[in-house]
Parts: sequence; structure tokens; C-alpha cells
Amino acid sequence: MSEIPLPQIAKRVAPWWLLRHETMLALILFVALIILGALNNRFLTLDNLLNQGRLTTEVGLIALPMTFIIITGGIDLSVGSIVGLCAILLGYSWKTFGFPLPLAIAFTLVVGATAGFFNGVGITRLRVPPLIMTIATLALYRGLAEGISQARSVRGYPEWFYFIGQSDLFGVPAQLWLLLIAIVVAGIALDRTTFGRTLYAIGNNETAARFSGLPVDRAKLIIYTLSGLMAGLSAVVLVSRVTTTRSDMGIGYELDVIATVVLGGTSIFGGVGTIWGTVVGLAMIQLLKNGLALTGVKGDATIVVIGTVLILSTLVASLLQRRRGV
Amino acid sequence: MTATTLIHAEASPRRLLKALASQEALLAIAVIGLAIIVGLYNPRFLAMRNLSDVLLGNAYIAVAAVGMSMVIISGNIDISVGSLIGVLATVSGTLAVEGAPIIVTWLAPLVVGILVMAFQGAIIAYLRIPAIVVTLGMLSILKGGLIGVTGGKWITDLPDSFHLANIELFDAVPMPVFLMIVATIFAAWWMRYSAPGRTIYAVGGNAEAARLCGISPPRATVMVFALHGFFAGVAALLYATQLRVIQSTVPPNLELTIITASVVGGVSILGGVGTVIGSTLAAILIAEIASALVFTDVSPYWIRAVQGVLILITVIADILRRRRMARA
Amino acid sequence: MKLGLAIALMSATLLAGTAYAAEKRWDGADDLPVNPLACSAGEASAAPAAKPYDGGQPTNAPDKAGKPISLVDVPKLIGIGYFNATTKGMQDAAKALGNVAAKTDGPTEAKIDEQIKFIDNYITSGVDGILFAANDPVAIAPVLKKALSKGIHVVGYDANSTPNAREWFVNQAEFNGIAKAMIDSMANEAGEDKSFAIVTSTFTTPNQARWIAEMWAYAQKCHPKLKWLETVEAQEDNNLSFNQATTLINKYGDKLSGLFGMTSVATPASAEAVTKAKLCGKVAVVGLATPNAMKPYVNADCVKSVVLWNPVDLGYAATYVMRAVVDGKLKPGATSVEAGKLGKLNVVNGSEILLGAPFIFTKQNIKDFDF
Amino acid sequence: MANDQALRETAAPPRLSVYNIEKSFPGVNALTGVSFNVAKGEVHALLGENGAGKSTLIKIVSGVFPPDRGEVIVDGKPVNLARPDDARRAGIATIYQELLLFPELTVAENVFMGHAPRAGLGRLDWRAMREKTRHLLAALEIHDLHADRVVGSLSVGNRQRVEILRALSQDARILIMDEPTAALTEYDVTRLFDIVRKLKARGVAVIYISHRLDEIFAIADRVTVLRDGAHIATKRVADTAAAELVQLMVGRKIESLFPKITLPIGGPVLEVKDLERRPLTKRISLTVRAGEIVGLAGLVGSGRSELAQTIFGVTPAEGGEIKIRGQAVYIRSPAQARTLGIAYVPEDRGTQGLVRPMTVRENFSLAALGKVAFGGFIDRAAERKLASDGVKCFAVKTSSLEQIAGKLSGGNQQKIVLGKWLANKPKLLILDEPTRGIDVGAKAEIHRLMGELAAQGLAILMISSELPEVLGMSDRVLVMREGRIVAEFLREDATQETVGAAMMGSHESAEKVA
Repeated sequence: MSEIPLPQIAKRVAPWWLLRHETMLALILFVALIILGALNNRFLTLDNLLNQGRLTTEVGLIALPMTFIIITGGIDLSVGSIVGLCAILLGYSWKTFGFPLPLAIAFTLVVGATAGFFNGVGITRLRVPPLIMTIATLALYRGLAEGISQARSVRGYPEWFYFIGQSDLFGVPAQLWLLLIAIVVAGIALDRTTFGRTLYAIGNNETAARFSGLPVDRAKLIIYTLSGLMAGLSAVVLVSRVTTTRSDMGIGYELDVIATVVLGGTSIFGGVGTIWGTVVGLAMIQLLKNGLALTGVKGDATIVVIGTVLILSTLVASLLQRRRGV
Repeated sequence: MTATTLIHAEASPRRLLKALASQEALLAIAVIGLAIIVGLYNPRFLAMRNLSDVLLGNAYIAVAAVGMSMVIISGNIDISVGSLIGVLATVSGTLAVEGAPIIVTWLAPLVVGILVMAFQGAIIAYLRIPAIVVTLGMLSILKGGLIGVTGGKWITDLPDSFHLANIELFDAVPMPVFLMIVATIFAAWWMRYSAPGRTIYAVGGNAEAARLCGISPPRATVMVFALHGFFAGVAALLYATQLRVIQSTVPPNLELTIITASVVGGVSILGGVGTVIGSTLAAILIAEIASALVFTDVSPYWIRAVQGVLILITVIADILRRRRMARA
Repeated sequence: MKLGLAIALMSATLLAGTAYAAEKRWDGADDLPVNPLACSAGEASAAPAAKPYDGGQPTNAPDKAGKPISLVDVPKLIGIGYFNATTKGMQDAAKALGNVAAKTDGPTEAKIDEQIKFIDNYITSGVDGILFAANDPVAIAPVLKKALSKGIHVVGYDANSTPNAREWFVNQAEFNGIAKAMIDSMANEAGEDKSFAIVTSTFTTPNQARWIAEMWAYAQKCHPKLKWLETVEAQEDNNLSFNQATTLINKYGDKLSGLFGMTSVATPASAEAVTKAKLCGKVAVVGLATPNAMKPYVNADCVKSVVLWNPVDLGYAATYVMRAVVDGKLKPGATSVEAGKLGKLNVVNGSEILLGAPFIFTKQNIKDFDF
Repeated sequence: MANDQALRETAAPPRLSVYNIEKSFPGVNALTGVSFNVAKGEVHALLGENGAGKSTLIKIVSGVFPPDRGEVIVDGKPVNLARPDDARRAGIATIYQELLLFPELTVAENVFMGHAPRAGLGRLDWRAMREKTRHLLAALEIHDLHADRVVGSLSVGNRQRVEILRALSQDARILIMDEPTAALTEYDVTRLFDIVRKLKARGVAVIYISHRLDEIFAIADRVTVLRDGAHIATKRVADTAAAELVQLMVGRKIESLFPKITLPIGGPVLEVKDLERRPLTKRISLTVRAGEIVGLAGLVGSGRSELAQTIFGVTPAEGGEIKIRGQAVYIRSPAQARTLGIAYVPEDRGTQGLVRPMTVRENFSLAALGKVAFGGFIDRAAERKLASDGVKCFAVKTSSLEQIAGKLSGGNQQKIVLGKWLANKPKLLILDEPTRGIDVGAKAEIHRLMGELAAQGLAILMISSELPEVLGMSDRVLVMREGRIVAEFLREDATQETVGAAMMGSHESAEKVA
């Protein structure tokens, strides 16, 4: 299911050098897998890989809309705080408002979308630069989470709710299905639809996009709202996985997500990038962390490696780009 | 047309002054206004002691924000500064415990800071990798490296002479406050009166034009980052010498606090605009807000939310003001 | 423009909201019952009826009795003095036992989801036992249960998880014990009818929350005249703790005669704040802390008593407990366990092993400790 | 031979001479052996159509890029101009069309950026900087410009003066002006000429690029004509006439270049009444009919593009009404304009027209995504067909549909922008400087296309600064000045003189405004 769209996503959207960058990244990943697998026989087991999928779903879900946003040359630093806010509101609306859980989940998603929409409004209507707008809401949303929760964590959800986060469906972690579906949808949306094309156009030349009659502001509003929505979804998955809500959930997600997207070859200046690349970036980071840990490398050393990989891969990408002279 | 051009000319110098003053003025008013309001609610807030403590405890953020403002004005950004300050503090502290001469322990963070940041600047300028990517990578490298090396062992038993931050000049001005003021004034002066200082604005404002004026944007970038490293070093020194324990870990979210100070200070994320006076005032304001919320018995649970709202308001106010300026 | 208005309104409502929320709360923000100890050590404490074993059990764990085992220790976060000390204890124990290889690894920030990933990785990499100090008792449960289900032994220390997610928990000192020690020292250092404030890490950190809750209950019971002013958050950040403590001092002036530091970070910072304010002797600082960080203040008579168990012993004990579990010497229902140089440790409320009464560092003994 | 002639006329060795400069870019031979010289205190005009190579030539002289062959000589000494800085040191200063200023900084700073006066300890001497700036201002008798103004807040004319001041501040002996009047109001043009005359008096050699004959006769001593990158002739302005220069410049009878055949004209497609959008669209009324090409003449800055963008919904109108085929509409956004069947090929191809980093295919479908998409999904086959049809019918020279559009030559880029809109089957086509900066070949093709489109019943509103083009292509010519339509001519009575006069705002045109 997941395999089908990826080659297609890779095929046409990107100029070939970018495609090359992603393929190259995939190759590096492949080599890394082989080496790590050789070093530790527990690494390349289906079990472990699927489990890593489970652990990385939350970041992955947010990385997809973040890819959209960065492709348009924007950024969203508030996602981590939105996760926190949504997690809290899930628990709060369920326990304190006494919503039935399904309703509470829906409510959570709405809140996430609203938070994102608020970012979008600031960015499109008031023309506040995305970085500034979302740095401010980063503080605001986290603050709301703390204020609403009054530092209380909500626990003891009904068993069925833990299905999303903890059990398997057809031998694959439940939330991984969510991620896979999201990837396929996002991939197709970016690669095949007028919406996706609009995003690339905005990132490459916003004025020309406007002059070509593309709905620039609407598109931006949509992607920031989407970003909030997915942060909300990711919060639901997270809560279901760890069975409790705390106001400090999702702290620091923004940097993980951005690192993932950028590693996946999406240019921070906008205009280029693919979902396929983001997926590879996601796998890269998670599997490097996991593989290194399994081969006995400690957490601190691991993040050093991640940082280095991030810089180097971007360097290679930009060198290719320059060779291409774009 | 003619007539309007002339009117334009008449009106403008005044508007120019407003333009330059505005965000700084707005912040200064906010700082004073907030102090008065809180003072009415709880007079203790206005006690000399408290006001100076607010500055004392947050001077290092203001100092770091000075460098950050330069970086942002030059059209870049740095999110590794928090980690770097953690590293530099540890470097300085370790030297002190190892019994290095105090002066060395004080200079070391400055030197190391300059080197690390200049290195980053070089990567950004010459390999042309976006600043946000390089510094994002460097953030985790520094963070991981620090813990890897120190194992997070706290640094204690620091010699008394090491505590630069505890020196009071003329038994009145605490060193951190003094350094904050000096750093700000020096930087402001330098950015206004030195040729290299102006190039920061030139490069941030219009790199192409700068190039045609014989300015080398890459060199400017490296210079800016080196300076940023210097101020990060000073900040680290204040951070390290304030207490008798150095945590030798990375202070959480420090980089965001610093960037926020710059942005609230009116530095345009698009480059070319802003002053360090603004960022210092903003740093003070943010610290003041934190203290004020305790003094006004705001529920601790809501403190961060209120901070968020206030930041959002200042930022948006600044944006709207610019827009009006631009339209006028 | 409309948005600007919206924000203004929003902030207004927020500020209004804060007004009602401003009432101070001491229940530590979790709703577990409190169990204050008796006021004077003399009379028997209201000991709860001995609970049956409520821990979990690993499913068909390989029998490694007497065989060498490899343990991994995943503390809340690596790189702080406290957990460095526990790690040291584990290494000592490993050396003493000879047939244990222990390794410490964990997140660089006290983030629960990070910690879960670490544990998960070690489950995959296949260790014989996992030692943990939970960032969140509930959130960590699923991954621990997974470990048990994979036949891995799980023992907690310092910060507990829900009981059925681990076999045993080595309790450094019961919450109510810490609470009693803290309140008692505050009462006799500051005075029975004085006021104090608290600097804690965050309101969501379970241990701190529990301690504050127990302190509140115990004070109500035994020192009703003590006045609680307020509690402030300071993360695990030195300078922030210092700023917060200073702010409290400036806010309450003479009204303030005591500061509690709830973490090994907050306590030295509070002491520093008091020292800087030249209020040594006027404002008593009582708190949990590691000796090295406190030596200057204790020696300067600015801090009289530092409450803490010995984290080295805690790590040591945890390792011994794990060994005992693997060797089958510590079975559900047992009432005590041998822990090397620490001697016999008692089992309390079901599946916890009590390290002992909290230890109080003073000017006399603090120099004997180095961690 | 042009050079010998020049040398005979100017006794002293020429301040600047260039010999046999050759420069070629992928696909285009920008310059083929161009030589000319400028004497001390001379204003030497470079004349030529867009794409004739003027800009390339001056970029070489100002060190932006090196020539493939040939040399540049200042005061008899060959100079190597590898970087802009070298040119600066050689005393050559250039004022580009797109002014290169620091909008956030003050006039004084902009003037002295890079070579500011210093006081002690390498400190910038602001007082000296202001003083010198005031002196320069005084010297050029500019009184409405203050040294402390932020450049961002200045009018275009004043910004240009800042650039001139900058040139003088580094006492340039050779000043190159690339289409300096392009963006100026009439008033600013006259002031610019005063300044240029003062510079002459100071012995500065001025190279003055323009394709406006009237300006050349007003200000230049000699004129060198370029065409298709070749040096055509160098003449004393005194001994030549407009007609001759046009001949040299265009190289053929104007008519032959513009194949607009008069056709039966249909009903009105666009009717605009009292359209208002401050500052540059004032009570505009006009009509464009099916099959008609209406030329909109006027100086740049007269409000033509602003009018177009108001009609197109980029800057929605503040007053007045627009009718599309009889239907009164209020156009808020380009998207809406598009659905109404309006197409706008903008003036600035690089930033408004083309998405340069995207492929030819993607650019072609950009404005017509609706046509090739079903339920939001792009039909790849349809899109490729759309693009390849476009490439065929517009004869776009590209290696493949996946070629990066930005890498094509100007002409091909323009064809893509045009094609992108026609893919949308519009009813009204607004062309803003459709042939600016593209080579003569492509230009002819675009004109041919316009003819055909009109023949197919499309209504075309064409903005152009090139009089010959306007005169050649239009059924009717409207002239705008300072935001108003000041004159209207039918094809037969539109001439260089009448239209030109109306643009410049001299008297006989004034009567024509009914």
C-alpha cells in the first residue's frame, strides 16, 4: 500500500537533481541499515522495524504538513506546543467536560486545526513572518496547555482507546496505518493535485503564483491549519500510546520535525521537496537512533551523529543543486 | 506629483525619527509602564533591590540577544546559541576547577565562542548552507558532545575569585548589569559608527547592492557570527559565574528565549532592520514580565500563557506599526 | 486589525481567568491519597495495613540464577549530579556482585517519550534486567509491561511506575517520610508560626508533586501554624531557580522566613539567592540536594540541614534487588531482602523496598560525602 | 571607422574607449565586436532596441562580467575589470535601471556605503558624511532631498539622485546611466537633464543608454546605435535626424516588422468607466473590442501597469466600474479575473510572469490547472499535451518539457508566459511590455501571434514603451500620463510625433483630450 505511490511521487515532481538527492539519501540509509544490521542481529528484524515505526508516528504525522509549509518557504515552530495543548484538551474534555471519548477526540482535532488556523490568519492576513508568528504561539499554546491542565494529568482511559497507540492491525502497529495513509494522501496531494502544484509555485515565486491566479493566501491558510490538525492527531496517538496526558507533551517536537523534513531534501528556502524525501528523512533519523542504540552507542553520541548527518546531507544536496546551476 | 514630492520631503525627517525610535520607545514605555502598574498592585516590586535583581538574573539573556540581533539583522539566524552557552559555561568552569588562572577562565569562553561561531558562519557563508540548518545540526552536536564529554557531572568547588557575576562595581552596580549595559552600548555604537558595523545592515538589507559597493557578504557573515560567538561567550560567563554550581548541561529552550528577545526588540527576521538597544529592552521586558506575574499573584499555572499573549501582542503591534509606516 | 482585537480580548479573558485560578493549591496536583506520619517520632506511625504484593511478573524469564546478567539503567535523564550518583552506586554494586554488568543510558532531557524510546530500544537489544526512574508513572507503564512480557526483569528506583508494570520499586524514602523531615526541619529552623515558599521543578513532576502533597498534609496535622505562601516552577534550571527564589525573597521581604527547594537544582540555587540577599539566618533554606552542591552554604551556616537519602546507596540497592530477583531470592510476598553492605532492607506497601529513613546532611557530616 | 571619426573630433585622448567587445551567452550572441569611445565632458548615447546589447555592453564596462574578447581603455590605459570594485577604482560608476540601494538606510549612508569618511579609531564620521552629502546636493542644486532621509521613503526620482550622488561621492569620471528615465515622471526627467548637464560641465564622461529619441536629441552629443549586438553607427547628434536613427535602430521599415492586418472589429469585451485606484489610476475610461488591439502608450510610471493590474484584480479598484462583455463585475483577485476570461502577461517576466525554477510543462499549465485537472487531480497526459501543444504553436526552443524554464532565453520565456495564459482560452488579453528585452526574432514571432489572436477575435490591450511597436500593432492608441488617459488616436493618425508629444505632455496633444 505504502510502496505504490512512492516511486510515482519521486518520479515527476522534482527536478532530477533533487530526485538524485533523495535516492542518494535512500542509498545512504540502505547502507547504514546493512552496516547496523551486521553489527547487531536484532536490528534488521521486522519486529524492531515495525516498532520503530510505532515510535516515530507522532513526528511523522507532523512532518507531512511541515513539508508542505517549508515547500512554500514558511515554517511552523508551534507544532510541539499544539501537541501539548491538544493532549491536555483531549483529557480535559473527556474527564472534566465529560465528553464521550470519540467526541473528545474530534474536539481535540478541531482545537488543533483552530490553533493552526490562527497561525495561518496571522501569516496571511497580518503578513507576520511565519517564524515570528509561530515563535509567539509556541509560547502561547504551551502556556494554555499548562494553564488549562493546572498541572494535572488525566489517566485511566477506556481500553479500546489504547488500540490506536499500542496494538497491531494485520501485524502492523495501528498508528502506523494512520501514518501510511497520511503519507499516501499527502504524497498524492503534493504530487498530483493542483493544490500541491500551487504550493510549489508559491515556494518558487509567490508573485508569479499570485499573477497566475493561484489562490496563494487560501493555500497558506490551509497548510497551517493542516499542520495544527495533524499535530492534534499526533497528540491523540501519543496519548493513546503513553496512556496519560501531560502539559509538557511534545516539547521540542518542532526541531525534530524540521530536522526530518530538511534532511529529506526539502529546501528551507522553499520551492523544492517531496513527501518521499521526508519519509526517507524520517526513517533515516529514527533508524539511525535505534540502530546506534542497539549497537551500544549512547544517546548523547547518537544526537551528535544526527546533527552531523543533517549538515552533511544538506551540503551534498546544495552542491548537487549548484552543479545543476539552478 | 511635484507638489507631493516636496510635501513628502517636508514630512519625512520627523517620520524617520519616529521610525528609528518607535519600537525602542514602545518597549521603554512598556518596561516603565509595567513597573508602575505592578508597583501600584504591590509596591515591593519597585524596590531598588528587586528591579536590580530582575536585571541581574537575566543580564546573560540580554547579552546573548545582542549577538543574536546582529545575526538576524545580517539576514541569518542561529538556534545553536543555547547549547553553545552551556558548553562555554562548562569550559570556563572546568578550567577554573582545574586551577587555571582566573583571567584564562574568563577569556576561554570568549575565544572558544568566537571560534565555534566563526566556524558555523564560514560553513553558512562559503558552503552556502542555510543558517537554520547548520545551527540546527550544531545544536544537537554541541548538546550531545557536552553530555558525552562531561557525563553531566556538576562542577562544584569553584574558587571564589571565579565568580565574576558577584563583583559589584562601586558596591552598587552588579557586574552582569554593567556588562549588559556596556555590551549593548558598545554594540549599538559599533553598529552605527563603524564601517563593518554598517555592513551588517547593508548585507542584511540588500546583499547584491552590498556586493556592488565592494562589500563581501560572506566575509560579513563570518564576522557577524564571530561577534555573536563573542557575546555568547560573555553570556556564558555570566551564566556560569552567577552560582556556585555549573550544571554542565544545556539550559532548556534558551535559544528560543534569546531569539524571542531579538524579535520582540523589533529586529526584522527578514534582515536589515533593528537595533540591539531594542533587543536588550525586550530582554528586560520579558524578564520583568516573568517577575511581575509572580508579584501580582497570577496563578503559576497561567504564567506562561500570559507571557505568550504579551509576546504575541508586542510582535503584532510591531508588524502593524511597520505596515502603517510603509503605507504612509 | 480584527486579529489584534481578538488577541486583546483573548489576553483579557486569560488575565481574568488567572484571577480565579490564583488560589494556591498544595495537593501536588495528583489525586492520590496522602498518609502523613505521626508528629513525634516516638508514637507509632499510622502504618497502613500491609498490602499484598501488587507488582507485575515477567513471563517465562530465562533462569539466570547465579549466572552473569547484563542490566541497563534508564534514569529520568542523564547528566545531572543526582543520577550520576545513583549510577556510581550501581557500578559499586556490580563490582561487589561480580556477575552483573550494568550500563546507564537515557534521554538528555527529562522527557517521557524520549525515555520510552530508550527502554524500548533496550528491550529489543535484549538485556536481562531494566532499572528505571520514571518521568511519568503512568506513561512509562506500557513499555515496562512490554519488557516484562519479553521475560525481562524490571525494577524501579527513585521514581515509581504503576505497580503492576514492574516487579519491585526501591523506595529511597517514603513520601511521607521526606515530608516529615522537611517540615520538621523547617519548623524548628524558621519557627512554628512562620511563613515559607517553595521552589519546585515543574508542577507535573510526580515525585515533587507527591512530596508537596504529603508536606501539606503533615503540616496541617503537626504544624498547623506554619504559613504556606506559594509555590513557583523553575524547571531543572539553575539560573531560573535562582531568579525565582530571588523574586520570592523580594516579594515577601520580612514575611518570608523559609524556602523549600524541592529538587537538587532548586535547593542550592535558593541558598545562593538567600546568600546574595544577605539573609542567611533570617531565611531558612531546607531542601533536597546533593552534598557537593550544598557544601559552601552549609559550611557558611547559611543552610543548616539538607534532606536526602544517599543516592549512591539507592543505585546500589536497586542493583542488589535486581540480582536477588533474578536469583529468585526475592519472590512476591517476601518481607525483606539482603542488599550487600546495606544489610537487610524491608518490603513495604506490597512491592516496594524501603531504603530507609531520609538522611539529613549537616555541617558535621556533609564533608564525608562526595557526590 | 566610427572610432577614427570620433578621435578626430575629440582632441584629448578619450576618457573611455572600448574596442571590439565580444560577448555571447548560451543561445544568444549578445555582442559582436562593438567599439566606441567617450570624451571628457561628453554625453554619449547608446541607442538600440531592447535586446540590442546595450545592457550587456555596460555590464561589461562596469565589471559585472568580463567580455569574451576585446578591451576597455580608460584615459589611454587598458584596464582589467574583473569585479565591480575594479570598475569603481577605475572611476567608472553605473546607475542601473533597478536601482541598487539600501532601503533601510539613510541617504548619506547609501551615498557613502563602502567608502565612508572615517574619524579616529576607524569610526565612521557621520557629521562629515552628512556634510559631504549636503555639499553634493548643493552642487547639483537638489534642495528637496535631506541627507538623513531613509531611502525607502523616497520617490523614484530622488532614489535615482541618490545613486548619482553615490557615483559623484567616489568622484567617478565616467558615469553610465542605463535607461535612467525609464521610471521617471516628466518633472523628474527634466531635473535629471539639468543634473546631467552639470556633470558635463564638471568634465564627467556620461554614457547614456536609452531608446527614447527625444531624450537623445535633448541631452546627447554623440550617439552610437547598436542592433542585434552589433555596432551599427556612431553619429554626432547634430548631424542626424530621428528618422535616420530609427532606420539604423530597427534596420528595416517599421511596417515590415509589425504584421497587424486590420480586421472587422467585434463587440466590446472590456468596458472600463471612471476606474479609480490611487495613486496612479485616476478616473480611467476605456473600451477594448473583440479582434481589436488597443495600444496603451506612455512613459513608465505613467500608471499603465497599475491600470492593468487593477483590471486584473491584483490591486482591486476603489471606484468606477468594469464590464466584461456587457456584464458589470467587481474583480477582487487574479483568480477571479482569470475565470472571467481575462489574461495578463505582466511586465516583469522574471518575478511576475514565470516561475523560473519550475519546468516548461509546469509553467505552461500554471494558469490553466483547472483545464488539465479533474476533481483537483492533475491529469498528467492532459498536462503534457497542453504543454507540448504550447511549445509547438509558440515555437518555444526547449530541449524538453522538463527543461527548467528559467534557463531558456528571454524570448522563449515570454512565449511560455504568453502561452500559459492562452491555454486558458481568454477573451481579453492584457500584454504589458510583451517584447521587452527579447531578441528581434522572437519579437517578430510574438507580434505575428498577436495578429493571429486578434484575428481569432481576442481583445488585446497592449502596454508598450516602444513607440514603433505601439504604432505598428495597434488599431487604436491610448496615451496615459500621470495616471490619466490624456489622448486617443486611431491607427491612421497615430505617429511618432503625435503620440510622443502626448506622452511627454506638450501642448498640441492636450487639445486631443476630449
